Amino acid sequence: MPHHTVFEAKIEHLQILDETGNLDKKLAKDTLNDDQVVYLYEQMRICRALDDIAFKLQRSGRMGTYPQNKGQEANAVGSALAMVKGNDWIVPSYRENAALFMHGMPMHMVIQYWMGDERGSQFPDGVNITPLSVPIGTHMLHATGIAWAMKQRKVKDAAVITYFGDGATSEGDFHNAMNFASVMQVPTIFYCQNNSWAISLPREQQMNSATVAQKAIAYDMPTIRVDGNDIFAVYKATQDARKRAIEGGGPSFIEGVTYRLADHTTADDASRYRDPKEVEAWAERDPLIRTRMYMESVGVWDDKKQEELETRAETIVKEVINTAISVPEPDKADFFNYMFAEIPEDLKKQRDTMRTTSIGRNPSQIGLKAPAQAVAQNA
Amino acid sequence: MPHHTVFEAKIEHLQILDETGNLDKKLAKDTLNDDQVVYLYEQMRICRALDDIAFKLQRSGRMGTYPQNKGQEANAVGSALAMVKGNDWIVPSYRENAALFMHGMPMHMVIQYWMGDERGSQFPDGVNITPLSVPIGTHMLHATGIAWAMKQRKVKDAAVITYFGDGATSEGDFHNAMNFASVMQVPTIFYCQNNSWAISLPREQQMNSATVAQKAIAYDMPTIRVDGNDIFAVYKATQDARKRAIEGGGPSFIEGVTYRLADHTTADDASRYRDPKEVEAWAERDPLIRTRMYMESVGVWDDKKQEELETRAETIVKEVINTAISVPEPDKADFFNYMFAEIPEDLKKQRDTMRTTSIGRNPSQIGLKAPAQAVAQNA
Amino acid sequence: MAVQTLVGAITSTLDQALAADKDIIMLGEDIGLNGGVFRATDGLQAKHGKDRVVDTPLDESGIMGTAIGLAIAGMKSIPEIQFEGFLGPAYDQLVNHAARMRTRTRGAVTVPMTVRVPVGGGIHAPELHSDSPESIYAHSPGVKVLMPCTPYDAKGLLNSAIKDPDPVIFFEPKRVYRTFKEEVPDEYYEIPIGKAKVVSEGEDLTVVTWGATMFQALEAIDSLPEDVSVELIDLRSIYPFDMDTIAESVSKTGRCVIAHEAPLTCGMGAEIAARVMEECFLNLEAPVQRVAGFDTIMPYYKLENEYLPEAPRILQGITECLAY
Amino acid sequence: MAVQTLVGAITSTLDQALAADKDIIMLGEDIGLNGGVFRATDGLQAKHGKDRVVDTPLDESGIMGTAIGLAIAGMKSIPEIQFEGFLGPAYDQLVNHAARMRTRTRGAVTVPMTVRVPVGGGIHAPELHSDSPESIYAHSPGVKVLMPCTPYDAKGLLNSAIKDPDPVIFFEPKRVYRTFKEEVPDEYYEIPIGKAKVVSEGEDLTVVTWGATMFQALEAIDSLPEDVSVELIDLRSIYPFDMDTIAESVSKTGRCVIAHEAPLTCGMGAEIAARVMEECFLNLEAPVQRVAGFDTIMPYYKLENEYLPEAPRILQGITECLAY
Ligand SMILES: Cc1ncc(C[n+]2csc(CCOP(=O)(O)OP(=O)(O)O)c2C)c(N)n1
Ligand SMILES: Cc1ncc(C[n+]2csc(CCOP(=O)(O)OP(=O)(O)O)c2C)c(N)n1
Ligand SMILES: [Mg+2]
Ligand SMILES: [Mg+2]
Repeated sequence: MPHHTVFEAKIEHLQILDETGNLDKKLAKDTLNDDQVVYLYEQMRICRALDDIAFKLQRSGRMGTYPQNKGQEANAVGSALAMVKGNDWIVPSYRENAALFMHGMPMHMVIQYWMGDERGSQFPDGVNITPLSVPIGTHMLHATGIAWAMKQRKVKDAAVITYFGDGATSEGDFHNAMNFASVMQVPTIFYCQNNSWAISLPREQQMNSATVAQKAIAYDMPTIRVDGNDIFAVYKATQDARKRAIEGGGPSFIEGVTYRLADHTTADDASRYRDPKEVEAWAERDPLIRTRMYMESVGVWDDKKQEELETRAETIVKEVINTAISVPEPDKADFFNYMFAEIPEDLKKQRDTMRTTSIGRNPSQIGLKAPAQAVAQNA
Repeated sequence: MPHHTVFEAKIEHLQILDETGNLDKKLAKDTLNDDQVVYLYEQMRICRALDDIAFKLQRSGRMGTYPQNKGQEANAVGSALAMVKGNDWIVPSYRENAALFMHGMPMHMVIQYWMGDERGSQFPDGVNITPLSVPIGTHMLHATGIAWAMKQRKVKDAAVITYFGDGATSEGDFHNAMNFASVMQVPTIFYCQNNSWAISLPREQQMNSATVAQKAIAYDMPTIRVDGNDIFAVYKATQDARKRAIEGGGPSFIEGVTYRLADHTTADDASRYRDPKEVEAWAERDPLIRTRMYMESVGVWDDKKQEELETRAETIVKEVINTAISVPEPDKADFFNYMFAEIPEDLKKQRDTMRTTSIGRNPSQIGLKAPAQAVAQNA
Repeated sequence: MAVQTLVGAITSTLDQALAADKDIIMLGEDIGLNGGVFRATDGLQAKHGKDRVVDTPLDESGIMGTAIGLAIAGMKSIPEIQFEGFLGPAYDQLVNHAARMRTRTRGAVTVPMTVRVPVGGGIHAPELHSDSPESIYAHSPGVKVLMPCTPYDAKGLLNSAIKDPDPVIFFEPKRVYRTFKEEVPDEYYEIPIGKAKVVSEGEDLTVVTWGATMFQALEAIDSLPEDVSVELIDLRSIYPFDMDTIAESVSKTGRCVIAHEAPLTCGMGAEIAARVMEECFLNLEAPVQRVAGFDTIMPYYKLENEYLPEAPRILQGITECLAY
Repeated sequence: MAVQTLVGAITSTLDQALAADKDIIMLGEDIGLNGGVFRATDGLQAKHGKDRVVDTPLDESGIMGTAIGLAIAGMKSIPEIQFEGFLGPAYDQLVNHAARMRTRTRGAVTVPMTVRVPVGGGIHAPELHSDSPESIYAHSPGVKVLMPCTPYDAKGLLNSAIKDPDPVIFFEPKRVYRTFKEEVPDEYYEIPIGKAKVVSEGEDLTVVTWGATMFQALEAIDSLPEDVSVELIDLRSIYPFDMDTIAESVSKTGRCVIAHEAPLTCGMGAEIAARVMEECFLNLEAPVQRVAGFDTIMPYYKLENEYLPEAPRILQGITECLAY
C-alpha cells in the first residue's frame, strides 16, 4: 500500500448546560443532581467573593500580587467534585481556588500564601494538594510522578488531577509530563483551563493549533474539549477521565474553554491588550449566571436564597481574611528551618547569627562574644 | 451543538519504491530521474564505506566513539537532494553524514570530529551546516530560529532542514521547536529518522503514540510518514515540504521509518537488547539493496558498475581517513582561542601560563620569572 | 541629555538600537503590546513593528533556542526572560548551546545575542521572582554577564552588550528600575565590558558590590563615622570581571567587604574573596568579609528583607572588618 | 567482604537498597535491560523487575520531574541522568522544584530523591560527556551534593543519600569507575554526609580535592621530595561541606592547595579558598592555590588532558605554594 492512512483522530466538544441555562437532559444523565448543582454554585459564589475582597486588600496595599479566578470557577468546582477527596491528589497552578477548598485546603491559606508567606502552602496532613505553582507549566510532571506512585503501589480508587493554563502548554515540561504519563499509563488527568489569554498573549499566538485538546493526540491520550463554563460538561468529562484512570486506562486530557474576566493578576492591566467587547461578550457567559438560571428554572433557587448566599459568602470571606491576617508573623529565621530535614551546621550558624561574614559567624575572631555585642561596640 | 466534532486529522504513509525494488510510477512522477537515483546510490554506498572504516579505526583504538549510519542512508540522501545547497541550512543530529557531505561538508571533518577535535566542526565558509549535535533533541530550536531569520529578512528560495531521532522527540525542546516554528510559520522541515531505537529503548516505550508523525498534529503542522528506506518517498516528502516552506506555507514534519542496522555507537553492544531476528528482517529492507534492485531493473546499473563503485568508495574513504589523520595536531591551547571573539585578560593569562594557581599566573609572587622555571626550581 | 530611570534608560537604548540596526530582533513574553511586565519595552512594538519586537509563546527554552538560531543566521537577537527565576527552563540552551557554539565550531558559528533579565529581590514579588543567579553564569564559560545599577551605566553597557559578537546576559536589578533618575546622554555611547567603576575613593576599606545592593552599601557607608574612609567599587561586569581595579584598591586599603544578594556558597563573592587573597595576600590586614544572601531559598516577600544583604548587615560587616 | 570497583560498589549498593526497601524506584535512560551505559545498573532490572528499574523516555526533565512526583507521593526515587552534561534539561526541575519543595511548603511536601550522575572528564568521550557542574548545585540551596572517589566511600555515601529525606545529587567520577578495586563490606553501612576524609596526614601543606582528581593529587604528592609532608583531604561531600576538617588542617599546615576539574571562576575551590582565608587568616603562610579546570568549555577529548588538573599541574601548585 504505497499511499495510505495510518492514523486518524478527532476532537469532540461537549456542552451540556448552555449559555442560556438550558440543559441537555440526555447528556446530563448520570452527572449532577440538583443538590450538587446548588453546592457547586455556592462554592463558585464564595470563591468569587474571595476574589473581590482579595482584590480590595491588594489595592489598599495590604497584600501583594493576587490572581483572580473570576469567570473560570466552573472548571474548578465541576472537576473537583468528580475527584475523590482524600484519595486523589491535586497538583494545581494558581487559578482554581475553589477546587482546593473543596479538597480540604483551609481558605485562609491561599490568602496567606499571596501575602508572601510560605506557611500558606503548609497544608494540613491529609490534604493531598501540592503547593500553588508560580513557574508556569512545570508542575504537571509532579502529577505524572504522583500518579505513577499510585500505579506502582497498586493504590485502588485513586487518581491525580493537575490544572494549568493555555499558556502552560507551550512549556517543554507540558510535553514531558504528557509523554511520561502516556508511556507509563498512569492515572493523571490533565485539565487545561484555556482562558484564551496568557497575560497579554492571545491563544492564537500561543499556538498554531485550532484547539488545545488536540495536543493530546501526540500521545494517543484520550482527549476532549468542553465548555469550561458549564459545570455539567466539566463534571462529566472529569468523571469519565477519572473512571478511565482508576480502571487502568491511563491518563486523559481535558480542555475547558473559559475566559478570565479579571486582569491577569492585580499587577496587570488587561485593558492594555484586550478588547473590552470581548470581555463583555464573555461576561454574559459567566458560569455563575448560567448556573443560577438553570437552578431557577428547575425551582431550586430564588432571589432570597441568592441574597442569603451573598451574605453568607461575605461573612465567610471576611472571616477568612481575618484568620489570614491574625496568623502570627513568622519567625524571622523561618526560611532557614525547612531547608532540609536537618539543618547543616554552617547553615545553623547563618541562621543563629543572621550573618554570612566570617566574623559575624565567629565573632571571637575579633574578640567579641556575640554578634549583637559586636555591632553595639563598633557601630 | 452540545456534542460535536471540532477537529479531525489523519496521518498518511508514503512508499514509492518498495522492498523488492518495485517503483510506483504514478507516485514517482516528478520525483527522481535515473541519474539522480544513481547519484544517491553512490552517496549511500560511499557513506556506508566510511562507516565501515570508521568502525575499524575505533576498534583498533585510533578513534573514539563513532555512530554508524548503516541502514538509514536513504533518509539522508533523499532529503538532502531535495534541499538547495548554498541556499538552505542543515541543522543535523549525528546520523545523517551523507546529507552533510552533499551540502559541502568535507568528509574528513566528520572523522576529525569523532576523533575528539572541535576543528572538525569548523566548516568552511558557505557551508550552511550547524555542528553535529550530541545533546539529543535540543538543536531543532536552532533550525526554527535560523528559518525565522530567513522569514524576517525575506530571503527567497531558502529553507532549513533539521534531523533528529525518534528518541529526540521526547525532549521538551522538540515540543518547543515545533510550537515556535508553527506559531511563527517559518520555513523549517523537521525530519525525524525513526529508527525504532534510542540506544536500548524501543520506540514503543519511547512514546505511546502509534506514529511519530502524529506529534505534528499538536501544532497543526503538515505531517507525513514515509518509508525512510525509500529514496523516492523521502525525496518526494522533502520536496513537498520545501515547496510549502519557500512559498510561505510554514514548517512541515516528516517521519522517515527506518532502522539502524549497527550498534548505537561503537561504545554500544546492541545484542544486549535487540532481537537478532528483528535486525535480520530489517537488513533485507536495506535501502542500498532496494535501490540497486531498482537501478538494475531499469538497466542503469550492473555488477561491473557496482564493483567500480566499491573500489571508488574504498579509495575515497581511505583518502578521507588519511586527510583526517594528517591534519596537524591542534595547538595545546586551542580550546582557549575561540571562547570569545576577544579573549578576556584573565583567560589569556590562564592560556599563556596553562595555569590557574595565582602564583602560576603571576610567578613573580614567589620571585620567579616564568612558570617553567618555577617547576624546575622547586620540583 | 534626558533625566531617566534605569528602566527608562533601557527602553530608550533599545529604541535607538532598533532604529540603528535592522538586524536587531527582540523576542519575549508580553514584550509587545503590553510593553513587558516592567514596561521596559513600552511602545517599542508600536514603533518598530510586530516582527521586530515579538511576543512569543510562554516558553523560555523556545525563546532562548530560537534567539540562538536567529543569531546564528546573522541577526542580533535580544531575548527577554521575564524574571530570572524563569531562566531555569532556558538554562540548557544558554549554557550548553549559546555559550559553546563559537568554541565548538572554532569560530565558524557564533551567537551574537543579548539576554535581558530582570534580577534580584526587594519588590515584594511571588516565588521565583527574586533570585540572583549571576554566579551560575559566571561559572559557565562562554557567556558574559553584566549587572549595571545606574541609568547611565545601563545604557552604556547595554550598547556594549548588543554590539558584542558573543552571548551576553544583561541582568537588570528590578528593585532599582524606578527608584531614582539621573542624566543620560541622548547619543550613543558604550561602557566597556569587564571594567568596574570606583564609585567613591577611600583609604581604610574596600567595598565591592553590584546590582541593587549598591544602594544598600551606600546607605551603610553613609552611617559610618566621619573618619572612616571607604572605597566603593561597583563591579558592573560579573564576567569578565575587573580584578585589577579590586586588587589595586585592596592593596591600598588592606581590607575588603563584598556584598551581594545571591547565596553565599560559591557566589561571586567567593571568587572575588579568593582572588583578593591570591593577589593581595601580603597587604591584607583582615580576612575578606562577605555579606551575602544566605544559603537558603530566597523567601517569599514577607521575609525577603531578612534574607537580603540590607544596609545594617553591610554596616556590621564593614565595622567588624575594620575591627579585625 | 568483596573486592569491588567503584561502579561495582554502586551496583551492589543499589541492589541491596532495592531488596531492602520496596518503596525504592530507579528510573533513567537505558538503565534496564542495557544495565546503563556504564553498566552501573547491570542485572538490577532482571532481578527486581521492570517496574522498579525503569527504562524511561529520552527526557531528563521528565525523569527528574516524575522522580520528584514519585518522591512527593512517598516513594524513594533514584533517577539516573546518563551524563552530567544532560543535567541541563533537568536543571529547572532540580533547582526550582526538588530543591525548594520542603521549604516552599514548610515541611509539608518533601522530595526524598537521590539523583545519580556520572561526572567529569578523562574518558575520551564526546562533547557534554566530561563536565563537572558540582559548584552549580552547591550554589543552589536545597540540594545536597556528593562525590565519592573510592568504592568504599561510594557505598557508604550512596546509602546515606538514599536514606536522606531530601534531594541528594550523587556524582560518580566516571574516570575512576573501573580503575581500581578495594574491599567493600557486604553489610549495610553509611558514611555521614558532610564529613570529609583525611586521606593522609601531613604538616607542611594541605591539599583539598575530590572526585577523580584525588588520584592526580596522590600522584603529585608521590613525586614530591621525601621531606615534604602533605595532608590530603578528600572532600567527598560538596554540600554541605566539612569546613572544620579543612580549617583544622590548614591552621596546622599554614598552606593549602585546592584541586578540581570544574572551571576556576566560582568553582567550589573559590568557596573553600574564601573560607580558608576567613577561618585560618592568621595561620596562613601563603595564599591558597587553586589548581582547577580553566574558564573554558571542557575541550573534546583530543585536548582534554590539557584542560584537566593533572598531576604535573597539581605538583606545580604544591611546590609553588611551598615556595611562597
Ligand atoms: C516559567 C514561567 N515563565 C513565565 C512566567 C510569568 N507568567 C506568569 S503567569 C503567565 C501567563 C500564564 O498563562 P496561562 O498558562 O494561560 O495561565 P493563566 O494565567 O491564563 O491562568 C506568565 C507568562 C512564569 N510565572 N513562569
Ligand atoms: C540530552 C541527552 N540525553 C541523553 C543523551 C545520551 N544519548 C545519546 S544518543 C541517545 C539515543 C538517541 O536516540 P534517537 O534520538 O532515537 O537517535 P538515534 O541514536 O536512534 O539516531 C541517548 C540517550 C544525549 N546525548 N543527550
Ligand atoms: Mg491562560
Ligand atoms: Mg532512534
